[in-house]
Amino acid sequence: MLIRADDIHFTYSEGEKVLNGVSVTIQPGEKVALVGQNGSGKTTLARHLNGLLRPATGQVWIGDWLTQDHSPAQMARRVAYVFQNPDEQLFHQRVWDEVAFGPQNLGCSVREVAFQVERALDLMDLRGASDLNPRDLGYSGRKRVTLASALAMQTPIIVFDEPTAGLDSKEQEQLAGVFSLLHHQGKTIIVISHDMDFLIENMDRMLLMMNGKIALDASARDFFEQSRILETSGLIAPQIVRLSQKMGCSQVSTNVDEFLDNFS
Amino acid sequence: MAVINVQGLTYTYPGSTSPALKDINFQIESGQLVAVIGGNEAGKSTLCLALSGLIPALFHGQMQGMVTVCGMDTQQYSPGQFAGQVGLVLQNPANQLSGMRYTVYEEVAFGLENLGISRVEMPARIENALEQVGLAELCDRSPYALSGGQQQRLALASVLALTPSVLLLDEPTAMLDPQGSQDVFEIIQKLVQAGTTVVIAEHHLEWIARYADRIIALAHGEVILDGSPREVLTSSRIQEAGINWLRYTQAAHLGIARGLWSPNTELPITLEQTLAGFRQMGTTSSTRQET
Amino acid sequence: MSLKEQLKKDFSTITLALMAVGIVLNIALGQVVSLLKLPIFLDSIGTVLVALLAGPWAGGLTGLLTNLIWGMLTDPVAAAFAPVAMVIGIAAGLCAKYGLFKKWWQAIISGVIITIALSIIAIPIRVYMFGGVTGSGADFITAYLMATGRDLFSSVVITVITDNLIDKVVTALLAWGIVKGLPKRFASRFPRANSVTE
Amino acid sequence: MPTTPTLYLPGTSYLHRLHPLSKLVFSLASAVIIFGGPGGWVSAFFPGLFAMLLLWRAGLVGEVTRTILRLLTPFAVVLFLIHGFVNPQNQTILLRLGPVALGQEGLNFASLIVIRLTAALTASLLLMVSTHPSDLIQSLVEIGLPHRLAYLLGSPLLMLPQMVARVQVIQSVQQARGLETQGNFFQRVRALFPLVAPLVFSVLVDVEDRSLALEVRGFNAPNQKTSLTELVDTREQRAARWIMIVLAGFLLIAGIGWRMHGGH
Repeated sequence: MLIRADDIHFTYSEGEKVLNGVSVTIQPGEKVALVGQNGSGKTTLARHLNGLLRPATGQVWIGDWLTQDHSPAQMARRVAYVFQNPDEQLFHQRVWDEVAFGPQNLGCSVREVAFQVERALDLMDLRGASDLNPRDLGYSGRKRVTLASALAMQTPIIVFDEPTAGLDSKEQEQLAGVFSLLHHQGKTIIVISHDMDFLIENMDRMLLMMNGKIALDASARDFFEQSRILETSGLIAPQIVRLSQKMGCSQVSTNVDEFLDNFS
Repeated sequence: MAVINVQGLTYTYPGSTSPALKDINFQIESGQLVAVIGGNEAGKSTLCLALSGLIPALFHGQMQGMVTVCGMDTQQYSPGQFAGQVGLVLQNPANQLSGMRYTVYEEVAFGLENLGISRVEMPARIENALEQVGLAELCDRSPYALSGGQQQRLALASVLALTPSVLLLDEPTAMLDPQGSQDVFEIIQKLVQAGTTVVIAEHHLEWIARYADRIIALAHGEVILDGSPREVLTSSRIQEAGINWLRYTQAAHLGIARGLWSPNTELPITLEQTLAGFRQMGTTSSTRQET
Repeated sequence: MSLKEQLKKDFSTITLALMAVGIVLNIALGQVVSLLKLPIFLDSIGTVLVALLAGPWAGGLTGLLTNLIWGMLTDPVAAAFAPVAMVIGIAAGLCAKYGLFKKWWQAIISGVIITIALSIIAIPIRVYMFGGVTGSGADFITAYLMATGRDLFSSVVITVITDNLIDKVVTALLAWGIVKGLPKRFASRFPRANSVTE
Repeated sequence: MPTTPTLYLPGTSYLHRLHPLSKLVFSLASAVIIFGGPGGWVSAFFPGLFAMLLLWRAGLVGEVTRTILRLLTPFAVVLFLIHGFVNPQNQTILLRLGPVALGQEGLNFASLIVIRLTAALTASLLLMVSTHPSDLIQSLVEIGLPHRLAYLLGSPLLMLPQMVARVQVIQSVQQARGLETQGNFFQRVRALFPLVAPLVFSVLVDVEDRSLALEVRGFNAPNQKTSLTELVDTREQRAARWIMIVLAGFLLIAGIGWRMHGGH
């Protein structure tokens, strides 16, 4: 499903301009990272995509829907949004019910709900936890429940806010696996993150937000070639990028294998 | 001299069947920066609580073994008595604000007031602590008007004002953005240079690799590795702890098979070591070709 | 034993932090209710939660202090009802202590008991200090009852009970559901939670 | 994030400079006299008038009047309507409007209540608008309020904005999961638990951290505590406080006597 934002502007009631003319088109099936310092407007932009915020001027289209014509609850059919802190959403007594909450809100049939929940639990490796109290799980377990909750909604677009925060390396690898599976299913994945090492290996396209505008929009490789703009935006380049640049490789590498190929 | 001495420490939380820490033994020398690493649920936070004396005092679990910090046995002294000796900074900056003080300056005073420091002595200690964390200019702000990174620096200052000889940090940068993390790391480096003993649970491996004197790796509540950063971070056993190697280490390791990295050179953990290792091979192989 | 020592013994630091949070919940949850436009206040859910987790005295103190703080924040009139808020906490804590918070239907009964207990304190305050009026929608009930010839006191009795009944039953049910869903590790820090979960 | 707005108005008037306890004793003594003193409205009128004069000298009367009007106007309107028209004790009819009649007795009663509340509110606002909450708490600690109670009185004020912000986040989270918060009555009732429970759970999770942070900063250190700031007290104020306490006690006893002889 195509995402299109046309020259959107947004100001919170406190008066500071947070989005200052953002236009972007995201094709179905893209893996897009939104990066930038805190306060650069990346979260605000992401929340425009599922209608939680509506632009003061400009328009956001999700497929043939204009976000301001739909309530956030309706937008949830097209865009799922995984928030950063799992403790701010879990409320059911069982993991299974928690994951079922989204599909139930969307009005899925009982059988459909059961099917989607089981599938999402399998994906996030939570099958064995389905009867547990979600709050009895550790941090990463709770985080995986929130990811499963979003996946069970079967939306064509999923936004992830800091999905790797608090996950250890193993769990991050698992998440990367889920991303590539979703990608193969043709879903659009949008990730807000500071974790450049994760992003460069798992995302196709990077959007850099600065002062409420998109300062740079490029493929992951081209993005990290622009070392000057990265410095002014306070981002730290991934290890592999710094390594390949310091080694004087002609091209930035996005992963270890590529680096070794380029180098030899 | 060992400021921290842990002997046979096993600890089980109340209501839990398996211990969170199992037979932990180590000593930490004064003035060192020791990093504790491990995957989720490995026991890092529990270890920090045990070193701060909050376990066993506040948690009614089962503790075996002995922990002494600055010569004080944690089972014999109360947290109030430890407050001037051991500082603890937690993950979430907002939860560490006392909620009782309206300015940054007064927030730092909170701990001093609790310890009964005289009113005359306070300003110098507060200003010094704020200076150390770079918040001196914001001293009249509300603690709640600060960014997450600034709040975490305030949490540090609040503890530093109590002049602890040991500072425990439980993933202090987990909730901060890169800039905020960088600021906290720089402060820690300065503190260690000034002689403070710092134990930090941290997952930012690149920083640890560069600055830690020693790394203790935990998995399932047990110490699986304890040694220099290069020993620990290049060991295949840290994968067990749920921690991947740094990309530098990975690159060098895979480079061996391709003849890009000498099997005789220790695997690297910093950018400089990696560059040096690859360049060395590059020059030796090119010289070989010439001859 | 001095008040200081007594407090220290009854209220460990974690209980204290719980009570502080309970006070804030009482005040903040009004936001949710106004968001959903529901005819309840939910301004004592923190009090009831503290009562379930830390006992009647902690609950009572949470209620009392909530209204005193409310007095500092926006409306000194709220401070006049502090004793009522205290009774809510004590009643909820006693209900839990005597096993009346184990099942959902018991929580409903507890909600009714809390309503009756608070009415005993609220009615005299409302009648004597405020002439039976609060400036809220409930005044219509009082007006109607008086128009049908009842005296002020009995009109206020009926108003207070009808006005609070739904709110306190919903509060008790929510608090019950929340304590049931607490993580084990957290519940183990508050042994009294057993009186709800077991 | 802003701190909670309280009734306190920063300033340097003589009222601001008075010791918090002096103002507290004034407020409490006034309340005792207003509700317990003899002579009905007379006991209410004079403390109220006196408080107004004190506020006027400090230049705070405008703000206080505005607050009183905001708090009492709706209340007073309802009070006069109810007691004027439907108080069963009404006998002297002043005005007849079709089926309803305005009675003298009800109006008298309503007036008494309004005078009392206005007076009590004025006296308590005198304390609130001129005293910073933390100074008030400190003054109480100095006369023996346990610091644990001081924590309970003080910390909620500063925690509140954080929690109100969290309410908004949780609303966004659950809307993004398809929860309808603006639908019909039953939909809104259904939304109650998903909005309330995560707020409570997430703040309860923080409770442990908060208590640990207090402990490591010596909250329970065995020594005597000190204080950064010093509250200025004078012998005159101390004397005035005792006089007010004695006066209030005397008038309360007089009021009880007056009531036993038929006053009300």
